[in-house]
Amino acid sequence: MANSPKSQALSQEARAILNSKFSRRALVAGAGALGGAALLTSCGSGGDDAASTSGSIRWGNWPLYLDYNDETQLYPTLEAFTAATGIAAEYYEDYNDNDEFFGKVQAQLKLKQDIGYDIVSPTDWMAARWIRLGYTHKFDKANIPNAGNILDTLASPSFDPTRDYSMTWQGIMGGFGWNTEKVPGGVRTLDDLFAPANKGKIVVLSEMRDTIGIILRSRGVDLQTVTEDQFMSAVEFLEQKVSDGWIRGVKGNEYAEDLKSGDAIAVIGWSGDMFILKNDYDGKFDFAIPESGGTISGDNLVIPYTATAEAKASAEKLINWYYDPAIAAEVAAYVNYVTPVKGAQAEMEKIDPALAASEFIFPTEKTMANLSVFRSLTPTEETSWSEAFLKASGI
Amino acid sequence: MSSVKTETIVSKRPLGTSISRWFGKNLIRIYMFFAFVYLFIPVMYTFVFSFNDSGKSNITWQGFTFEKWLNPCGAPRVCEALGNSIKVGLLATIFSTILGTLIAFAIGRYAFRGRSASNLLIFLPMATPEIVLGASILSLFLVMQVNPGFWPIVIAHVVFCISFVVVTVKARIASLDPRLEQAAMDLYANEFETFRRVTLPLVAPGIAAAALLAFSLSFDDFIITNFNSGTVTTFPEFVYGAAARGIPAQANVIASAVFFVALALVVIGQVVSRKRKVS
Amino acid sequence: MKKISTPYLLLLPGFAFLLTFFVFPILSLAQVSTATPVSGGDIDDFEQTFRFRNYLEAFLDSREHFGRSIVYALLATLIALLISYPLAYALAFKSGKYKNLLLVLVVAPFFTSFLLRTVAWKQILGEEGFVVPPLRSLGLISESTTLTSTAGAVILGMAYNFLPFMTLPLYASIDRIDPRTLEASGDLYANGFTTFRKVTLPLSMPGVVAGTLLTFIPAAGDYVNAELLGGPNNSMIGNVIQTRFLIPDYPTTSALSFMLMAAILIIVTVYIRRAGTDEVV
Amino acid sequence: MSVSANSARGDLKLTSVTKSYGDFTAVDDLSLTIPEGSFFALLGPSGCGKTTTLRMVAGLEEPTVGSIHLGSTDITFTKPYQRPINTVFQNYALFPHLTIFENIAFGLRRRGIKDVDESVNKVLNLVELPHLAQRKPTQLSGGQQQRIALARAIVNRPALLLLDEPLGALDLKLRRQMQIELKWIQKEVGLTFVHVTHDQEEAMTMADTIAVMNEGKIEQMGSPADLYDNPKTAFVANFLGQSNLIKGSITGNDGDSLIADLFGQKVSVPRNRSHADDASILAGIRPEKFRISLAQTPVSGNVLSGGKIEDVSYIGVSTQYQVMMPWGQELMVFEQNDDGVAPFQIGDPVNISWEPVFTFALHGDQDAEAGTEVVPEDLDEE
Repeated sequence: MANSPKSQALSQEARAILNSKFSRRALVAGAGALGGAALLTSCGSGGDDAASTSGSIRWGNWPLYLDYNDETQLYPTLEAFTAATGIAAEYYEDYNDNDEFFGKVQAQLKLKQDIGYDIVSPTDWMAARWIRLGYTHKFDKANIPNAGNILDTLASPSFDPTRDYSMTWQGIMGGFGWNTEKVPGGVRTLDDLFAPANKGKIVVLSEMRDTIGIILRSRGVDLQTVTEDQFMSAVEFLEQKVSDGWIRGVKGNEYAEDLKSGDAIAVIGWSGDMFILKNDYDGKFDFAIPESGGTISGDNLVIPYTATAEAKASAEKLINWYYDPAIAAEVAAYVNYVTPVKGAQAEMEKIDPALAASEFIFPTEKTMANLSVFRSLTPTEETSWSEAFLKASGI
Repeated sequence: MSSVKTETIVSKRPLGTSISRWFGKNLIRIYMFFAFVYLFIPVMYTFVFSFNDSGKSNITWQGFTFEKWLNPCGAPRVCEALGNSIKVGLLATIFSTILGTLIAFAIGRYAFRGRSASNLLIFLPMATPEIVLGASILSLFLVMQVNPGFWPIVIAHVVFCISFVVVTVKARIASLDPRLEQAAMDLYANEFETFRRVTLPLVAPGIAAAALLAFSLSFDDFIITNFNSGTVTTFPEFVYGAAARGIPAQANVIASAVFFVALALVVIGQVVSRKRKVS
Repeated sequence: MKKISTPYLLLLPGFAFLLTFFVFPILSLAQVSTATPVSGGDIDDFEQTFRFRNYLEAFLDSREHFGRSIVYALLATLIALLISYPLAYALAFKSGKYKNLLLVLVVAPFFTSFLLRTVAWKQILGEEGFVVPPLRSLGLISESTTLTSTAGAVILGMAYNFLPFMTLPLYASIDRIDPRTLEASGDLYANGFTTFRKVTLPLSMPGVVAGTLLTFIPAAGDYVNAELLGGPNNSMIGNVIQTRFLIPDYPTTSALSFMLMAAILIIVTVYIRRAGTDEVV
Repeated sequence: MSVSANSARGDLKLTSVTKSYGDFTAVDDLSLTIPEGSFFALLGPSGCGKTTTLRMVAGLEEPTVGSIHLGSTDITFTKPYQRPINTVFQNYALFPHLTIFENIAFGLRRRGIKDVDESVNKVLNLVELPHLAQRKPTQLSGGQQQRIALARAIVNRPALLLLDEPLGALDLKLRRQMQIELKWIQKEVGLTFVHVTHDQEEAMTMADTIAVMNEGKIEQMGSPADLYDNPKTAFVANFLGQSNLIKGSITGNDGDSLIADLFGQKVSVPRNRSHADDASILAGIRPEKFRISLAQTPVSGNVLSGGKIEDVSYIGVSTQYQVMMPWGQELMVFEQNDDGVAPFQIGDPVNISWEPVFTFALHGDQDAEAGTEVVPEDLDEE
C-alpha cells in the first residue's frame, strides 16, 4: 500500500482510516462487497450525540458510488471527513433513478418542506432542472476552496456556467457493454448491437440521453445541436426495435444484473459498472465507446434549498473534501467512474498505477474527443421528448 | 365398504386398468402435490441461495457457505430495513385491527341507514390500485405539510389493511349464533359484559386471523410504501432497491428466516389450540 | 334512540380515518386529473382548467396498456382459479388429519418476501436458469425463445403472487359444504362431473366470487410483475401510472388512475350481478 | 350489577300484548295469566306467535302494545338481564368457548356471586352430569347439552323458566325421557315453567295448563284433558289429537241435550259441550270414541248409518278404519283390539255409533280442516 502524504486537512484519525484502505482490486477479490450503504448511524454519528460533532448532514447518493470497506462496514473517506471536520454524515444509497427520486421529493421541494437530504446527486439534466426550478442553494464558494480543482471540461456546463449550484461528483461514459463469451466479436457499432444473434437479449438504458444519444451519434448527429426531428427519428428507430422484440428491457442500473444472469448479452451501459463487471468476472464482460461516439454526462452534488443554513455549510465542506485530489483518487479507485478532480491522476499513481492509467477513470484527450454531452433541453422539449422516449420503451 | 368387496372380486382386472383406477382415485392428491411444488419452488430457490457464497450480487451459484446465516445483518441496512418493516407492520396491524373490527361490528351487527354505502366505502380501498392509493395519500401528506417517513407509511398501510380486516371479521360475526348473546343477556350479563364474555371471545379467532392478514399485507407491501417512505427504508423497499444492483444473500437469509418463524408460529398456534380443545 | 346511534359510533373512528386518508386524497386526485400544465411554466407547474379531455387523451395514449392489464389480470385470475380450486377442494375434503398443516403450507410461501419470490421466478425462468437451458438442449425451444420478458411470465407471476387471495376464500366456502350433499347427488344419479357442476360449484360460488375479485383487482393495478418478469412490450397500466407519476405528469396519471378504478368497479359490479351474489367479497 | 326486578315473584301476567313487524302481526292482543308454580305450555304450529310471546317475556323483544307484569312488577321494558327469568334456548345456545362448569356458573358470576362451586355442582348432580364439568359443549351429546342448558338456567333460581322448543333437536326416545325428567325437575325445584312447543304430545305430557295459539291469538286455554275432551274450535280439535268434524244443524232440544241433524241423521249433543251460538254447527267426535258395527247389528247411543269400510290399518294396539259415509265424508275410527271381534274387511257395510256424551259441537262456519294441515316439523319461527 502506498503511504502517500495526504492533504493538509487530514487529521491523524483520518490518516489512520485511509491507511487501512483496500485498493479497488483487493475489494473486488474480497467479494462480499454489497449494494452497500452505511451503518454510520450505529457508529455514533447519528447526529444527536453532538458532543464530538459540529453539525451533521444527510447525503443521498446512487448505490455503489462511494468507497466502502466490507470489513469495517464503513465508508473510509466519509469517516475521514467526519474525523477531520467533526461533521457527522448519514449516507443513504437510495438515489436509484433520476425521475424516481425527483418524483418522490418534488412535491416537498415545491412546498419548501425538508426532503430529508442535505446533499443529493442528480445527473446533469436533472441537476439542470433543479437549478432551473430554484430548488438548490447557491454555494458559498468560500467554503469550497478546492472548487478550482474541477476539470476544465466540466467547469462551465450550460446549466450552471459558473458552478454556483452544482459540482460534478463523477463523470459517466455511455457506451456498449457485452458478454465476451456470447458475443466474441464485441460491440462497437449500433449494427453490432443489433446483430441477429443478440435478438431478444439486448438491454438499453432508461436514461434517454444515453440511449438515444448513442443512436443519434451513430447517425452522425451532434448532441449539442440535436433537433426535434432528429431526436424523434432516433426514437422511432428504438420503438421499432422494441416492438420487433429485439430489446429485452429498457432499464436503469438493473442492466448489470441482467448481464450477470445471462438474460442480456449486449447492452448500452455505463463505464463504471462495466469496469467492475469486467474485473469481477475476469474478462467475461467488456465495454467500449462506440466508434461513432459515446456520451458523457455527470452526476452532480447539489444542495436542496430546503437544507438549513448550518447543513448547507456542512454540505459545502463535504464538497470541498471530495474535491481534494487525494480523496477523489480514493473514491475513483473504488467507483471507477471518470473523476472530475484535477490532480487525482497523480494521487492515483500512489495508490494503484494500473488504475491511474485507466481510460475509464482518466480518459485521454482522444477518448474525450469521442464523447459528447447531450444539450440542455427547454422544459417543453424535456416533457415532449421524454414522453416520446417513454412511449418507445413501452410505457 | 362395497369398494373393498369389488376390489377383491375384480382382482384379476388387467394391470393397466388398476393403474388408471389408482390414478383416477388419487388424481386430486397428485394435483395437490404438484400445486405445492409450484407454490414452493421460489421459496426453495430463495432458501437455497441464502447459502450462496456470493458477492454483492446473488444471481449465480458461487459455492456453499453458512456465513450469511451467521451474520444476517452483514449487508448494510438490511436489518434496519427489517426492523422498520416489523415496526410498521405491528403498528399498522394494531390500528387497522381496532378500526376495522369496530366497523365490522357496526356493519355485521346493525341495520342502519347508510349501511350499503358503508359497505361500498370499505370495498373501495380494495378496488383501488395500490399505486393510486400510494400516490394520493402522499399528496395529502404534502398538503398537510407532513414529511413522508415512518408514520406516513403506517397510516398508508392502515388505509389498505382496514378493508381486509373488516371483511375477515365480518365473516366471523356473520357466522356467530345470535342466540349465544341472547343467552348471555338472559343470564344477567349486561350489554358490556355480554360483549366481553361472549361476543368478543367468539369473534376473537376472526380478529386474530384479520390481524395476521393485516400484518402480512403490511410487511410485504412495496408499492404504497415506496411513495410514502421518504428516507425510511422497509424490507421490501430494500429488496427492490437492491434488485437494481444485486440483492445480497442476506436478504434471502432474512426472508427465509421470516418464512420459518411464521411457519413455526402458526404450527405452534395450531398445536396449542388443539391441545386446549382436547383437555 | 340508543340502538340507532350505536352503529354510527362504531363506524366513527374508522370512517373518520378513511375519510381523511382515503376519500379526501382520492378526491384531490380527481381534482388534479383535469388540470393542465401552466403555459410557460416549468415541468411541475399545473393549474386547474377542468379539461376533461385529459381523460380521453390519456385513454387513447394508453389503450394498449389498459387492454393488456385487463387481459393479463383476467388470465392470471383464471389460472389462479384453475390451480386453487382443486387445491382448495383437496384441502377441504381429501386431506384428512393433515388439513391444518396443509392449510398452513398453502399460506406459508407468502411469508417470504413477494419481491424476492418474483425475483426468484425471474432467475429460475431466466436464460441461464433451471428451465431454459434444458429445454434448449432438448430442442424444445429455439435459441431465441425466452420464458421471461414475455406476457406468459407476467401472467404466471401474477397468478402465483395473488394465489392465496384465491385459495383462502375458496377453501373457506368449499370447507363449509356438507359432504353429504355430494353423496346425495351421487345417490340421485349424478356422475362425478355432474355432481361438481350442479352441486359443488354452485355451493362454492361465494368463494369463487370473493377469490376472483381479490385476485383480479390487485392484478389489474400491479406493475411489479410486469417490471420484473415482463419486457418492454408487456407494460401494464400500472407501469404507465408509476412511470408517468414520477416524470411528473400528475394530470395524466390521475386520469389514468380514475379510469382504472372505474374499469375495475364496472367489471366487479357486472360480475357480482352475473354471479348472483350481493355479498361484496 | 344489580338485578332490579330480581326480587319480583308471583304470577306472570300479559295484558293486551301485541307485537307487529311492519304489516305483519306476530302476536295479536294477547292477554294471559300464568300462575306461580305452574307448568304452562304454549302450543301451536310454526309461526303462530308463541316464540315471539316467549321472547317478549324473556325481554329479547319489546311489545308494540301492552304490558307484561311479574307479580306486581312491570317488566315490559326491562332488559333481559334485569329480569328474574331464564330461558332454555331452542338449540341450547351453550357458550362454545366456555367449559360446562363455566357455562353453568355464567349467570351466578354475572350476579356477583363469588362462591359458585356449590350451586354449580348441585345443579350438575340434579341433571346427573357431574363428570362433564370440565368438558366443552361441543364434546357433549344432544341430550347432555339439553340438560346442561337446563342446569344453566335453573341454577339461577329464576322466578320463571322459559323453555323454547327445548326437546326439538332430540330423537324420539330421548325426548320422552327428557319430558319426564323435566317434569320431575320442575316439581323438585318448584319453579314456574313456560314451555313453548309445537308438539302437542309433549305439551300434554308435561303441562298443567296449555294455551293453544294460532295466528297470534290464543285459541283455547285449559288443562290437557279439558282441551282434548272439549275443544272449542276446529283448530284446537284438529291440532290437539285428531277429530271427526261433521257439518250439521241444531234442530231441537231434549232436556240437557241438543238435537242435531247431520245429513239427515239425528244425534244428540250435550248442551254444555256445545260452543255454537246459532243453529249451524260442526259436530265433533274423537276417532277412538266411535264404535263400528255391521249394518244389521242393533246399537245404542248416537248412530250414523250407511257407512262402508274404505281402508283398514292394523297398528297393534288398535286398528284404524276409514269409513266412507253416504254424504261423501271419510270418518276416522280407532278400535281397540281388546274384544276379540274379528276385524272388518274393506267394503263391509257398517254403522257408526258412540255415547252421546262424547259429542261436542263447534261453531258451524269454521273450516273443518283448520289445524290439520300444519306441518309441525318445520320449527324455526325466528
